[in-house]
Amino acid sequence: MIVVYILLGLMMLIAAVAAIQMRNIVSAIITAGVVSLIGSILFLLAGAPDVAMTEAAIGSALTTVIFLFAWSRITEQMKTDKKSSEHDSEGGSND
Amino acid sequence: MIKRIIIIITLIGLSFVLLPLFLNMEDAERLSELSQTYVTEGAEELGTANLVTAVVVSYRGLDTLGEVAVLFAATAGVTLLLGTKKKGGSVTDLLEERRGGSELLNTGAALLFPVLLLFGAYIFVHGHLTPGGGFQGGVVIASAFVLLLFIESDREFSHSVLHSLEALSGAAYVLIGLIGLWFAAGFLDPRFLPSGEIGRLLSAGAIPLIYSLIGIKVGSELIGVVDSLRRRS
Amino acid sequence: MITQLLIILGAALILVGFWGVLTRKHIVKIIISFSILDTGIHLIMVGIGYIKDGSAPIIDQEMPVSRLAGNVVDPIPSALVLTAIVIGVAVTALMLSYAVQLYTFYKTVSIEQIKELKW
Amino acid sequence: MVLEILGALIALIGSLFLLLASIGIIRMPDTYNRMQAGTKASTLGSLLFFLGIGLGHSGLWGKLLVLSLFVLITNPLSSHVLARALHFIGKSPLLVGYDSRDDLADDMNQMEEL
Repeated sequence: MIVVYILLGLMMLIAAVAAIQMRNIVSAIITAGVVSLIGSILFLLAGAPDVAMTEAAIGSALTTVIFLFAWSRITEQMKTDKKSSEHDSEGGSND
Repeated sequence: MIKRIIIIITLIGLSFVLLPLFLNMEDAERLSELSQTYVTEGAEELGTANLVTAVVVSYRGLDTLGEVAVLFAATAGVTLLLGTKKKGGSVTDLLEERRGGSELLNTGAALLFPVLLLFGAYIFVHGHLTPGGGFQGGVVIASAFVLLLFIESDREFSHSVLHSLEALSGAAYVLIGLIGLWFAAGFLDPRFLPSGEIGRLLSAGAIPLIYSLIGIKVGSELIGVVDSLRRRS
Repeated sequence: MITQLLIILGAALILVGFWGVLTRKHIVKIIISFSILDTGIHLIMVGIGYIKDGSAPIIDQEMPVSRLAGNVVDPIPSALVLTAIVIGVAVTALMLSYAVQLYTFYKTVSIEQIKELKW
Repeated sequence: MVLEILGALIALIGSLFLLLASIGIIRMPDTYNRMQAGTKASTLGSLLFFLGIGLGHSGLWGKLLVLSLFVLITNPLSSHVLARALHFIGKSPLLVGYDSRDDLADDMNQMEEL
């Protein structure tokens, strides 16, 4: 039983370090969701099924969705900013 | 360089703060006196099968009320920061055309949406019997609405319905607390309804009622958060 | 044993999260680090509530009322963690909306570029 | 007793399928193949697992039926959506020795013409 805890804990730590180190933001968000998912398994093993359910539903599902929505909003704005700045520079060169 | 040294020193200091927690702890053999009382008397006093629910809703009911208030404040903050965006405008013509979901996704989501709503309601109605409760059920309901957003990304949710649901359930929650103050021992005491037999759906006094209200409130708040954070075009 | 394991794992996650908060420049990365720190705190709290060979505090046929004392996990930390997780998601959403607003005002996601509050 | 042993065996076979699915996710060459391994094998594995548990504990049939319905709907659906998104961001499947045939692109072109 202890071995299961140690293995899951190591996976969790590796996923946490990877989530912080990754360059791609979407991969980092999904890896942070994996940390929460393994955490919910640990909660289930430690005799707290209520907490495990909450962590699986909120920590790994809803938080990931919220992160992705916010990040897609930021990238969308990045795209429009880039397009409008290109447009501006073209207009400037024509004048 | 100095910044890095400061960071390392901070982390080492933090680990020294956390160290006594680790050294003084072994697997406890028995519960502390307060939790012993909650565990042994909670079942007979309140009639709940899930003792975590008894603690969340009744013994520590004031904490839950404060937590719901914090959740409301955070939701209000998100809506204040992001919710007042105007629709349409010049942004839309710069974006590429948005693709709707495929037919399989539409059919599957239409099939899953009512089932998910029912499942969320099941979770918070059975909060006093099985693991789960208002918070988890509310999240399941919110995820059903996220599924609707996947089909049609510019679907509008009616904000007045969400706000009135949230406000009404919050007010009803406090009202039930006050009824407990009047007819039973104290604020948020669920024993003004009969506690019934342990393990039945209609038992545990007003706990299923309170947890359902919390579920509706958390669900509508989280739908509001997701709705204001998603991208608008 | 399991209490110690959960506490050491939670402490390691707190340290990793804190390291991320202190060293990263990207604002979304910082918020991810905060959510990892949150998970570490929850693990420590559940670990404190663990009882040797304890099962979940739920009454059913195999766990009648007479057997409850000494065989179940402490319900109070579970209840506290339950509320902490829900507050955590709300606070994360608030931080993310601040991140979106910061991007619209400063047109950058790097906190090095946002210098108004530096002295 | 016999039913319990049978159920345990079926659950063991189901978990073997789940193991195969996870090996497939690591070993397959490109994302489409990985998704196929992950979806097909894990759907079958979970269903067998539920069947085994249901044989062992007969009180759980109702819940297991609902669960398997959920798995049957959501698992292929999520894989389908992932594959579609992957196709639309321009990843083509790894095909060695076959002519590359793209039905989805043809369908989309037809819909645009209509």
